Amino acid sequence: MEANISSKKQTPAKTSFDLFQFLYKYGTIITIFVLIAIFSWANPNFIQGNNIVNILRSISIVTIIAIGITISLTVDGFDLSVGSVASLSNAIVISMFVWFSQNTLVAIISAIAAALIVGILNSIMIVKMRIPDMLMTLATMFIIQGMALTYTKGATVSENMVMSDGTMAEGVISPFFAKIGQVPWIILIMVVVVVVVHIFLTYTKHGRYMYVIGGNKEAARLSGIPVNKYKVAAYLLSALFAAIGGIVLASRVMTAEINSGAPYLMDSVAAAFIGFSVLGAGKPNAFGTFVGAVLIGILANGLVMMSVPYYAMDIVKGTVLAFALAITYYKQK
Amino acid sequence: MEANISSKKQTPAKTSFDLFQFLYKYGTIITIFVLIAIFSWANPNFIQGNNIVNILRSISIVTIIAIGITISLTVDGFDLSVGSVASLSNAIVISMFVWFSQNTLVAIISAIAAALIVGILNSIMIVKMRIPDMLMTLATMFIIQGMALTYTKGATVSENMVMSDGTMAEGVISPFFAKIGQVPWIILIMVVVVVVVHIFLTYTKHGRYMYVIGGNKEAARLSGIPVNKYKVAAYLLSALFAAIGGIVLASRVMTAEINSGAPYLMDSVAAAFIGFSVLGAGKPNAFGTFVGAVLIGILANGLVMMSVPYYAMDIVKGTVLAFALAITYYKQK
Amino acid sequence: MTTLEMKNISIEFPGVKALNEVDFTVESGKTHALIGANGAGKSTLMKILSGAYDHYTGKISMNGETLSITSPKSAMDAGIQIVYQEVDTALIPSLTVAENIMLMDTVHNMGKKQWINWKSLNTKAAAILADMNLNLHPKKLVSELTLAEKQMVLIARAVSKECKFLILDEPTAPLSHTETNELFRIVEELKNRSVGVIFISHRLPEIFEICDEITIMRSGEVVERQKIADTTQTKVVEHMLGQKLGEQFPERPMTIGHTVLEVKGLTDRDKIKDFTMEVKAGEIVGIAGLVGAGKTEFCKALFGAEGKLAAGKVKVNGKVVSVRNPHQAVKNGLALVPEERRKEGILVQESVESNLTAVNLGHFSKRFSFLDRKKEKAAAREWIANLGIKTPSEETKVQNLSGGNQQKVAIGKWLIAEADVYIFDEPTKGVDVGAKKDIFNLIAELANRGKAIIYASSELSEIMGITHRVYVLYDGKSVKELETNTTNEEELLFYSTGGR
Amino acid sequence: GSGGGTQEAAKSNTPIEGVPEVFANGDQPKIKVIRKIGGDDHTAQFLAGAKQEGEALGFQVDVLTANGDTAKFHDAINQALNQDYDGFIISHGDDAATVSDVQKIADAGKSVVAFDSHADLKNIDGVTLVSQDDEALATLALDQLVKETNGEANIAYLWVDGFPPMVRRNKVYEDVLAKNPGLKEVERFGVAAADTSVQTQNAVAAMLNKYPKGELDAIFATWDAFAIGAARALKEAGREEVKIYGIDVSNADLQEMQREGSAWKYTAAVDPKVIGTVNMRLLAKKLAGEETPQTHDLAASLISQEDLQKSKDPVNMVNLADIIEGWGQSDEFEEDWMKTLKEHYKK
Ligand SMILES: Nc1ncnc2c1ncn2[C@@H]1O[C@H](COP(=O)(O)OP(=O)(O)OP(=O)(O)O)[C@@H](O)[C@H]1O
Ligand SMILES: Nc1ncnc2c1ncn2[C@@H]1O[C@H](COP(=O)(O)OP(=O)(O)OP(=O)(O)O)[C@@H](O)[C@H]1O
Ligand SMILES: [Mg+2]
Ligand SMILES: [Mg+2]
Repeated sequence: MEANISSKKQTPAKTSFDLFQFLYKYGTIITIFVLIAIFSWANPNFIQGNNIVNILRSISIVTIIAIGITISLTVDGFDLSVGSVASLSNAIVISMFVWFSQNTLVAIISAIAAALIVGILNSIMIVKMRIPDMLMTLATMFIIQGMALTYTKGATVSENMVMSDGTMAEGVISPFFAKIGQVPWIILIMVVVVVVVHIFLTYTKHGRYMYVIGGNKEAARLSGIPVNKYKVAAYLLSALFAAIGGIVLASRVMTAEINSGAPYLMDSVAAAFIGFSVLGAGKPNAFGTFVGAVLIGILANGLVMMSVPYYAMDIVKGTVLAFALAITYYKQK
Repeated sequence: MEANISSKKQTPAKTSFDLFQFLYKYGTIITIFVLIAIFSWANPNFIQGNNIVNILRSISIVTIIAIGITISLTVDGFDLSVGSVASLSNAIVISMFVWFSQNTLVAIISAIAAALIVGILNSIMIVKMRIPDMLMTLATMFIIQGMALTYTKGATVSENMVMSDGTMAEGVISPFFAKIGQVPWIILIMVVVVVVVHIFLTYTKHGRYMYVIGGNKEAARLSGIPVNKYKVAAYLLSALFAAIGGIVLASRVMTAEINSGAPYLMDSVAAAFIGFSVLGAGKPNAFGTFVGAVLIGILANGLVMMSVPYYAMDIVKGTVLAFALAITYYKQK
Repeated sequence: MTTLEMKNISIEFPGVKALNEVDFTVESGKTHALIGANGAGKSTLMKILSGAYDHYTGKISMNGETLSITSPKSAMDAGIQIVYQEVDTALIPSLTVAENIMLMDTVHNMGKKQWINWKSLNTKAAAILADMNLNLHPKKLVSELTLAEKQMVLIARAVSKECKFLILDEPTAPLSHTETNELFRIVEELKNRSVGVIFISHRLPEIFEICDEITIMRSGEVVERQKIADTTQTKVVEHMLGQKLGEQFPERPMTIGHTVLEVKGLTDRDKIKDFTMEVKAGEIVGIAGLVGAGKTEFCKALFGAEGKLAAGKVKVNGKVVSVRNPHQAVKNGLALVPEERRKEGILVQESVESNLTAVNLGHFSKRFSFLDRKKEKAAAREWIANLGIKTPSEETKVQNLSGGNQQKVAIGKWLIAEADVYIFDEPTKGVDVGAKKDIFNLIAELANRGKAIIYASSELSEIMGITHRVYVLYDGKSVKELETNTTNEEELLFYSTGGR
Repeated sequence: GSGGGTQEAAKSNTPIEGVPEVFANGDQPKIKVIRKIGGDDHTAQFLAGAKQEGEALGFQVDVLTANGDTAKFHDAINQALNQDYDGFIISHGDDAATVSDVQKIADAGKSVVAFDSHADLKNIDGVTLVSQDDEALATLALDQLVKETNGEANIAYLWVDGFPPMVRRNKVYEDVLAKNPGLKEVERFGVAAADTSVQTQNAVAAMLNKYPKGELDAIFATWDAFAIGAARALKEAGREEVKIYGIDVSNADLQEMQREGSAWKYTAAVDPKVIGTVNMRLLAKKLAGEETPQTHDLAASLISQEDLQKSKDPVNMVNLADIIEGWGQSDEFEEDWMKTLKEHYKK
């Protein structure tokens, strides 16, 4: 805690220190370039425009959800419920089309509204009841998962599905909505989300306040910053981006499967954490999160391309993650 | 005892404060009794000996793994890789019997050895490289998951399985090993693990050192405790208990399904965290973890008995978890 | 008699040469004062002696025998114990008082024994507490203790071990009079057991009360070593600062204006009962009281911190305002410089610049809340100069500044924010006399600019020196209102201790 | 499967006699097998079957499972489309987006065989949609249940909604219930998770307590993960008088069924390895430019405990063929030229 005491390992050796500083800042980005080089060498298709589009498309949803996690991290929170919120909003948006024949606007607004309710639930319990973030959002994760399941009765929602009364669902998904999940829109949405949140966190006072709260909640409170409001805002934003992720997912797969958002949790967490060190930020940040997602996306794509047996993919993914982490944190040794 | 020079804390508003203190200490246990009362009232079969055995059996593996997490929490660590370590040791122990016709001792030792290697990997990276626990064990989780998959080639290992060369696996699982996963042994193992770890953490100097490290790492270092050694030990123990969990699971199901240990992660984390407040400990502790597991187990069993639709089970489970958390943390308000 | 000698000690941190060829000698059975301005290097020197750093140069010896002190353990083996200035760095909040006291015993005296004997551990701890005449329950969790109590636990821990030399780094800063006297009693006793005590403090009177010898440091060097008997407080201060102090307190501002702040019947959930006061523009109003009287509680309640306000009316400039949380308080023109600055006043991980502008970011933003980074930087530079904050640049992280400079940052952010009412809670705690003077000047200047000031302190001399009026607080109640001109320290003390 | 063998030795200049032109000069087509669900035994055997058959035919086969992650599944398809694969086997693409993905593949002139996927796929030209005959599977098991209980029984139903095969099986179940008023469903449970069997085991254990001896006669399990969990629970509770009628089979299942006293009486199944094999053969025919049907249903068999227990040796997925006629040895779509090819590529 006290820098004065714990910094006893600082040695005056200047040059080597700088190398680590360099690796700390650029480790992730270097890893990305090394991976690109290796994969392209193994298979020139890798750096083709088409495949780059594939990679960007594949990380889009992860990135959007990870951006939500990043925002919760800035106020020193941690939102584990994003995966289930994405599932829920996926279910709601599709069901609005299919079950209730609503238009795109209503469908999207309903999904986002539901997510915001979750965000309010999370933030009230965390802020008012002082329940630790991880625990509370773990509980919320269970609850939302169950709610999404109950809402869809455990079934996959899709056009022309058989309803429980034996009739067929009559609604159709609007062609306009279907565009969202397609190139170039899906990539554009991701880019817009990253850029907007980056600007928000770096260049507005609200973003600065969030970092201040994350750095020292007590001091922030006594400086007159409405800490609770910003914490609530952070959880709402985190739920919002999870919902956007779920909506984009819905548009991409055009169905709502149970727990469809769950697999995004791990990758998103990894992306957000890898992002800490990117360019030496030392704190959660939108650009870093994007870079983290790119690293994960390149890895997944390249491994599939190199026909790594599917069951070995996790090993490589995990090892590279560990490697990036090692470079990142080695500087503190 | 003595003259009252530091009595400044004494405030007259005693009664309300004590109620919260009481709820904090006994909230979880009260919740358990309330649940038991409700379930028994709804269905008297619930408190029959048979069903209590069922509940204890069903929480046994969760508890053992959660005990491992508890130990990692005592040194202020967090081991996310326990689920995958359990999968791995499950796969190894069964394959030792089935593929290599080894005896029980060799099978168990191999599984534990593999888990300890994981523990060493975790702890070296965390202690030497200073990679944050959650991140490192997240990476390890991916890696071990992949390794377990690769080891079994993505298939379920069971007696008489068809090997890749088309022959049949000839090994059999020893009847002695099969006992481990059966009542009363499976329950006894859990009880022994809880008691031993409780005694270890509470009554040995090593346990206390771990708490000292978890409470204030810098102070522990300055008072001459070999912090790194104990951190390594904690991760080894955490891996060890995950391995025991995997072995008990193996004996209970007599096969090795892929990722069989993964689902235990969430419940174990929940159990360990719920355990923090039990009896006002305010820190991770073995007995509290057991109580947490009991809470989760009673909930799952009671809901099935009350024929709650399976998809609503998560809602109830999550809500009660949130409720227990709310009582627990309300005192800090 | 044992002599502990440090010779030619130097140490560097990135960018700072904290100690330069320092020689330091103490003898057992004596109390040796180590003093110096903030950042002079006292704590650093003592950290070296207690084994917290291993990258220093120089020699440490005991009775001429060279000691190799590179770890806390090697220091303890040599019989050197330390109680750190920042108590939280040495305590285990999640464990009990008894365990914290007996920590060294559990770590070093267990030998081959593996089992904790709870009964004997608790009894031993209780015995030590009894010996020190402290009323702390051994089984209480340290996380529930007050700062003073935590401090006592640490001292109890240090004396629980056989030690030849005990370092006390500003031990009295958080202690009350009674507790301080208790501590002095213990120090005396240790002295009689021929322990050498090294005593760091910014309170000169107490040094002259209990110390035998004194070493004075300035900017990483030792400038003087004397017998206490051979010197005076004024001379010591001169050595510390390298110049004469002059009048410590500034002129009191003379123009008192309209009533800015009115507090009626303020009551909080724990301690403060029915507090009524008012402060006029340009007036400095003191809140006096012993440690634990509730000064901090009052300041926080008035500022809406911790949401503990139960009843009462607060008017600012004649308008009733709601101060249920600090955000509202700030909006209504209140500013609080809290007592525990590391925990509550500053953002240690952020730059000086972010700290200074944190309160008033709105002032540094353009449309749509976008930050005006240029304006921010300019303001930060300006205020660093105005306040005389010693920092390499406005981008330095605040955690790398010395205590006094951190306090200046904590005050500075409110100066930028332009509040109407400034509440200072022990702003000079742990601050050297030079920096203290700067802080007094700042406060006086604020008053001159027509601000209303509340100054809470248990240092009666400061109250006497800077305020116009004083409210004396005893056990959460305002027991007396006094004009500073017509009172004296004795009278203040009389009411502070519950006299009627 | 015996995967992994490379066919470099096969490169020869002399054309292979008696095989379709595309294969004649020893070119090795590249096949991608992409399956959405994963992690279960069915997946492992399906993939092994496809890979083994493909490699026997001299193809280069890459397999991938998305482990239930739909978006990852589509990523994989799109990525594979970028690479130079000649044919695709798509498994469990039951969402609408699969239809457009497959359309894209078809438009690119590549061959596709789909298994247990979205029904609209059969409308795409050149695509064959293979399915397990879920109606037959459910009917086989349920008919047996009705026969043995004379249509009078309290049953527990282990089923999970949301997967097309499950929906089809459920339909049969509802019909059977309607036709047999004596059958009473007293309890249902089902959760599709990573630890389905253990969760089912715990749930059935709780259930048994609610229904003491005599109040529960049989369990109909629509998936072997349910059945094996239930079987273990019944064994633990000593309640093996309750009979299990299941669907699907694996090695572990066979072992459980064969155990003396096991509650699992019958299971209806299609050999998952054969599914992979047949899919690959259909794809090979497409590559060869031969006629293929738009849809194909794989025949189901009923495995009974009685037959298994007759065998002295432990029964597994391979030697099950000795007990169930035609098990694992389908010769559907196995053309003569395929045998020639296999002969050629055999070392
Ligand atoms: N870990 C560190 N890294 C960088 N600089 C440091 C570190 N520790 C101390 N310093 C610097 O060394 C100098 C001496 O600090 P030290 O804490 O010893 O002062 P001090 O005399 O104890 O002051 P105070 O009275 O404020 O406690 C200061 O300039 C401080 O900023
Ligand atoms: N966080 C807290 N929880 C419980 N009690 C507290 C807390 N903070 C302060 N107290 C108690 O409230 C009372 C008033 O303390 P306060 O800190 O206001 O005294 P003070 O006059 O400011 O003394 P000091 O000189 O130490 O600042 C004390 O009895 C103290 O122990
Ligand atoms: Mg100091
Ligand atoms: Mg105070």
